[in-house]
Amino acid sequence: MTAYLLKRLAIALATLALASMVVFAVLEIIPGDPARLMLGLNASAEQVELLRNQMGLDAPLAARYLRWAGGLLSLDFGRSYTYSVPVIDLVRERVVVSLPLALIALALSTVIAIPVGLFSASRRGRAGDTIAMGAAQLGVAVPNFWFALMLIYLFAVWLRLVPAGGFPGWSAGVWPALKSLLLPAVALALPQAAILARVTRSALIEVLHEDYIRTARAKGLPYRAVLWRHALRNAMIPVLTILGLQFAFLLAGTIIIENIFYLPGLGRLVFQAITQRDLIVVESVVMLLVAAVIAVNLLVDLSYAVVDPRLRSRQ
Amino acid sequence: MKLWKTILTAAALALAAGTSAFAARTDLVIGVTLEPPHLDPTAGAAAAIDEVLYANVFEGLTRIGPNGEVLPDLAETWTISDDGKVYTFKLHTGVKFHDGTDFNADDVKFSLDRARAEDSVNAQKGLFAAIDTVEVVDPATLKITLKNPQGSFLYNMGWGDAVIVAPETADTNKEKPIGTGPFKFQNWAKGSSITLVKSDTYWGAPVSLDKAEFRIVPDAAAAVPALLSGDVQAFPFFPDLDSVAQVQGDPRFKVVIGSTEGETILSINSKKPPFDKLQVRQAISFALDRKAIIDGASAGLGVPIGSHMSPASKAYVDLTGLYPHNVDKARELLKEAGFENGFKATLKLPPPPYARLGGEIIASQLRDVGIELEIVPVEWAQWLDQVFTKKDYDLTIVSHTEPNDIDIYSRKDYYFNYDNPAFDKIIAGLNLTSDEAKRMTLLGEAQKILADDAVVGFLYELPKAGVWDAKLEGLWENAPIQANDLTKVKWTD
Amino acid sequence: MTLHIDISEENLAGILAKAFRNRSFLAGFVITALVAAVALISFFWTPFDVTRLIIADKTQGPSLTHWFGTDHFGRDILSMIMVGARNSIAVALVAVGIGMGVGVPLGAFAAARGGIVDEAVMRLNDLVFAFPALLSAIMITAIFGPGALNAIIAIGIFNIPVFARVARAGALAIWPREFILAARAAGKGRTLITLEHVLPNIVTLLLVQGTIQFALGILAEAGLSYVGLGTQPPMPSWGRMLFDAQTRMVAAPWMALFPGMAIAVTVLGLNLLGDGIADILDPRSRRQR
Amino acid sequence: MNLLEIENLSLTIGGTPILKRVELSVAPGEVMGLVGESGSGKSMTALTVMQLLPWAARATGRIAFDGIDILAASEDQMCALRGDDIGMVFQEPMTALNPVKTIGEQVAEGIRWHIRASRADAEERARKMLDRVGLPAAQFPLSRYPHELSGGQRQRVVIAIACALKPKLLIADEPTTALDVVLQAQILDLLRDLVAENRMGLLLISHDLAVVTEMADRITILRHGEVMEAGDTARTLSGQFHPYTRQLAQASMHVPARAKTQEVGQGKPLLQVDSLTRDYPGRRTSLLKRAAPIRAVDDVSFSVDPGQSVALVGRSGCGKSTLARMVLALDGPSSGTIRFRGEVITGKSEAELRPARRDMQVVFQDPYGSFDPRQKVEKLVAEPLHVLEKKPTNTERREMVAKALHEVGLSPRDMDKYPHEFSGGQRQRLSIARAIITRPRLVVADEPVSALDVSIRAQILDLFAELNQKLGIAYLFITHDLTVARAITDQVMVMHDGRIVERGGTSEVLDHPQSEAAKALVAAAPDLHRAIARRLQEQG
Repeated sequence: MTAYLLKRLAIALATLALASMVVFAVLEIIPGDPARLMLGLNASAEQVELLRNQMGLDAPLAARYLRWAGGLLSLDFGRSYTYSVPVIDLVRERVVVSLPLALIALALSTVIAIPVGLFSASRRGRAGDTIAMGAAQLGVAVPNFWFALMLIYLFAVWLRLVPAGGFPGWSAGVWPALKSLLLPAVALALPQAAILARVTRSALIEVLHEDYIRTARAKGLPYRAVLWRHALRNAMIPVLTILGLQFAFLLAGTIIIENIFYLPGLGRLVFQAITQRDLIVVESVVMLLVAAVIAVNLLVDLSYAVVDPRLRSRQ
Repeated sequence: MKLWKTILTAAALALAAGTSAFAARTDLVIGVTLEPPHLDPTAGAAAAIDEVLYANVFEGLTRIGPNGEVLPDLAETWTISDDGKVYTFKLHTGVKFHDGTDFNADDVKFSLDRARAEDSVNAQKGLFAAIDTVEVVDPATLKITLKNPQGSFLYNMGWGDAVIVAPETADTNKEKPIGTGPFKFQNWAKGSSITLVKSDTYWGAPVSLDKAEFRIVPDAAAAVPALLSGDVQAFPFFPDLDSVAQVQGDPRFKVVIGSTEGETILSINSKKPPFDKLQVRQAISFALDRKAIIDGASAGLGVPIGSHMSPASKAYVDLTGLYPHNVDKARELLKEAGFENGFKATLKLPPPPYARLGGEIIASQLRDVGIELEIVPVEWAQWLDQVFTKKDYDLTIVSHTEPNDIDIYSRKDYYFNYDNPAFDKIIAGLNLTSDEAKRMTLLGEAQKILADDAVVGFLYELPKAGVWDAKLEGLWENAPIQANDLTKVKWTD
Repeated sequence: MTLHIDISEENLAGILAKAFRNRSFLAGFVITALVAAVALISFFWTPFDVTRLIIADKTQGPSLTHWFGTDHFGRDILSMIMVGARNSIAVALVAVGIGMGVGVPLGAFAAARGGIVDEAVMRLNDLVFAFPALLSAIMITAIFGPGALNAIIAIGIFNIPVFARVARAGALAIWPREFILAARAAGKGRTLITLEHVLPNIVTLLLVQGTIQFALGILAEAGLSYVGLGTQPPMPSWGRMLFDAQTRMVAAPWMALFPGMAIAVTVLGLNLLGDGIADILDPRSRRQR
Repeated sequence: MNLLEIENLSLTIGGTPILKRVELSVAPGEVMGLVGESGSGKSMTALTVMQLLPWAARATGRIAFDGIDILAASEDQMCALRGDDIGMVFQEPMTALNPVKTIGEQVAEGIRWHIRASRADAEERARKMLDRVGLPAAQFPLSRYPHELSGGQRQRVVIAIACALKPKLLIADEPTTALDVVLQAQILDLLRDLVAENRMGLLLISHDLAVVTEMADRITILRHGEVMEAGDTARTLSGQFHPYTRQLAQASMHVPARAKTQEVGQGKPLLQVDSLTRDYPGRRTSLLKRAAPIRAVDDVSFSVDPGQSVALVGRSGCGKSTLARMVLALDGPSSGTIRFRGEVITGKSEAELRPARRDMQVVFQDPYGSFDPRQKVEKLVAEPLHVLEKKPTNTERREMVAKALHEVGLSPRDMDKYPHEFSGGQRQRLSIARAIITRPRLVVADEPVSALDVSIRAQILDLFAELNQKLGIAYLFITHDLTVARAITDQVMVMHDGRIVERGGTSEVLDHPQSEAAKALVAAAPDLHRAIARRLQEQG
């Protein structure tokens, strides 16, 4: 078990290190000079040069990489070019929006998908299954940003049930804050739930063909009990895999949704930062998201071991 | 449908119970499209800074009024010497900065000297170029001597870049702005909103709002829902012109179409062949159908222009008849220039809708006369870098929103690459003239030259559509400068 | 996760006969064929010329002349959807091509060599997977500028590890088979065995993944164009149409409705097709029905 | 009164008839053997009794268990019966247990479900049951997971689950087919004891006539879903009145007609193996440390002469397949050398191996898995031609394939078919055709008949024998089945724990084994002759 975990950890760290080089290299070749952008239309060439020097943009590549990577390790992400505040502060402000949003969406998608998947698998081929899976097919096919637009017009504009967007901040109270995350969470969660329900169903059906299911049935357990006690846990591994992938997607892939609902989250921060060439923010946030994805994958690997004793005892 | 809506709405009301108040409102959420990069108007060009802070948090010696007029602000009165070179300002007394310190003439001297210093980061140093010396006569009196008379000096002092800051807080204004205005800064939730609250120590007429939140709504698509759902009560610069017509019919909202100082033009790199040929540029002007462009890119709300001057300006000369939409004429001119079969070029478009939408229409119109344009969308960063700085472009669309900025065509190395000594001479003369009538004549001539040379494709004056709650009053209808002056705003309930 | 590679033991005619009895496949096939046909027809004929802007006709609702209404430039939305189909299809198809072209050889190679090579390829995969796809696509288009070509590259890059993974998993399930041993005993090398025995047996697997990635590609293109980084005007694309529609949702809802439906229907068709293929080729589904 | 009474049972699945008018009964304390070749409907009969059939199945007739009409019983009634009054043991112990639950949980689950016992009570009973099936608490605590057990141990757990509540009827569907002979004997002993202890009825399903004869009081022979013959085991098999029964019995005991081998030994041996050892790296215990390597083949030396047929027998996991792979140069040894035709083939590159490969071919166990389903027979059979120095032309190739097919008793017209169009036996013929197409001097055959039904097996053994005579091919036969070794080989090598512990003439070793390992193998191997004799003796 420890060997398995140590190996996963080592791989995760190596991936992280490699990813940091990729991110740094990629941002090196993005066209557009941040110094020029900060100074605006009328700045002289000397002013731009001075600022470049102040920002350390004229140091050699390797030196800048090492300084940046070293900073990351000590949680010093540098200062935003456009906001001129420490990046870590920006990130802290945004994470309290993006993380709850991703978690709510993930919870929502799980709560919807697992029962639907169980229902469908246990009724394979019958009307209920066909309807549920038809709905899931549709859910997968609808682009989530389009779905978000439809939701806004239905629930925010027409029914005025929830805010159309924006985030009042947690200081405005938990309920108003949650309310403003509800619609984006639904827009994010439903397509993901559709995918997860399909995976749950097919994983269950796969497991239901296994010999040990027959053994359990021969024991006298009714079908339902077999489904819950024997099939579900064995079907968890593909479901966990997808959950891991979805969390990564939800945490980072919310750029469009955050823009539609104008939520001040990480996705929008990075999108704005890219267009404004606030490279230090882009680098840091992308690295943070990558680290989150890697951490979640590690967590998923860990949970495999919890679910599957074969992995636990593998030395 | 209807029944459902009733039921669901009832449920919503139950949820929302306890949040509504019946007393007249004193809070306001204003939607703005762009987030300011920081909060110091004396250290950045971004209009977004002024949109939040101008007249609300920071004040200058003078200020610009709702229709572009110069009004006294921190300076109660002033006198001008006969030679037009010495301005003596009498300042208000009892004025306090938001941090509690007193305001006096030393602060003004500090602010102006700081702005015009060698190492100044002020984005509009040109405003202060004429100043020779700034002297503090007494705490309430200030004397400014100019190098030469300048007709626009009082106007210049009303810009956001010329507001007065305190020496103690000047360096931290980017994060925590401290001014003398009726509102003080409370909080900036980055990427989301900036909140101002009423200042208790304000020297002037008290304002009726207690709290004003500038909500950042970068996505034009989100503006209508935000307005309809009541999250945002005012969009002084409504980003979604196409939806204006639809909001117009709604009694809950007031829609005001005003003018701006934004000359929207199809900029041409006039040193780059084939655009160095006058016939080519004229052909482009003939090929443009301004009405279609205005309809398609600005919901039919803009006013066509024929040169670089706002139709609202006193100096405006109507030159729109010079190049009527005429495809045959355009083709003929191209033929004269040796491009019978047309040519290919690129059109770089910055992000605003007027550019992106207008670009598509212009590309289609120029295709009709044989010019094939490749559309290249660019972010502002790239636009500044490639187009504005390196002049690596053929055509681009941009709105020049600075007021009275016809002089840009005389600037050396400006991105138009336009060079006409006759025009430069007029501008030079203009700077030395304070006589109003003479100035008008010169400005008229300048406009005529630009139109004759078809330096760029003059399109239309950018409209300003303000949309706000019908119960709200006191917001500016026009935009002589980009600002949201909240001093007179109140709810009428 | 165990991977069940079905080795179908039937000939083409049998498979086809089964295919057209499978509801998923049939529905998916009909929809996909219809979309492809519409895209093809658009090369020769559309109800209106989509390159001409007629501002006077802008944002008209659906009518007998314009079935799906007109857009903000007075273009016919039905015609735009027809022309947009070829763009969406082209982007997704080429992206899948890139993914398969690079990913499959990589995955097959990793499975054939095993050991350090396999480890290296898989770690490279991990690296790409660690980057949230849309974010990276936005970064790529930010570097090289927005446009259909860069969208293809951005989407294609993220298809590579997907296909590498599937190909590797499939190949790993084939390699221990006795017929591979037989081929090795006949003196055949890894490359030859991969070409002759491994790839033909994972083709169906790749086909199923291909339809899924194709559908995802269409969604991704729409997403990129929606944030303004995908296909650029004057070329119509479905995502681009939604981008134009987003500010006009209230005034001209049909501008958003029809392209959105075009995307959903196409993706639905492809997913059904993929499901159908998987169903037909999975022996277990046969056992059940 | 019979415990289980099946009358006139017919079964269709999706319209395909599976069982036709099957009659069968089991009395308390009686062992009923149900015998038949694959596809005869044995397992379906069992699943019908359990009512665990696929959805599309339709059964008619009557099944009475202890007075209950099973075909009319509701699902709830069946749940009450299953695991309580009827227990079932399956063929594949490796997959029959839920990998994520402990063996304790899995045994206790049925107990808790049926008699609503508390967790502690159920665990106590589970403990006792596991003790009873030979899994003592010291080595096999309840907290063990299935993957920590061997195949034989897992089958004991499955039996514990099935017998936990002392059912009246136990159905065992090929309970030992996946196990080696020694384990088979142990499991059969266990079943026999449990039946006797609890006066259970046992329905034992098997394809192996010898196993059933040893175990069953009565026997029912099934073919294509129909009962061919039923009755007392000893009488049925000794009499062999029914032609199918006779056919089955003879095939089970079939020995191909072979002229005694050419007493060779002239000149050099064809294959010479010297001190061959193969280690597999131990499992990683931490990032840097590994456990001691596992020695699969341990200092093995032997030789095979040209034309000689040698059997390599041993229990599963003894290293015989690893040895075979090294001989075929599909795997490299850790140390030692292999000489083929006098040349060292260990440590050679694939290109250098080509000449050796021409003279050395292989036949695998699984007639289904050993052909690429995507290719036609012509290409598959011609695959070894790849090693020829001169690539044959298309016509030459077709001729060679046609000849090989003819030699194994197939038609040259079969060349353009796909493998799935052939039956199991035909595929094994294809496999042999592929092996002989290059006219090799040595064929390594890894369990070549163990997946085949007895009647087919007899035919394939005949073919091997014929080819040995006709073409003078030497065989290295890997098998766990001593009857096969006896039938076709001149010499036997017994392998145990990676070593060859005994070697000698086939009949000599099998009749008078010297080593412990060989003795155990011989003692455990079911033998129809012996079993019938014993039955008759018991009955007097």
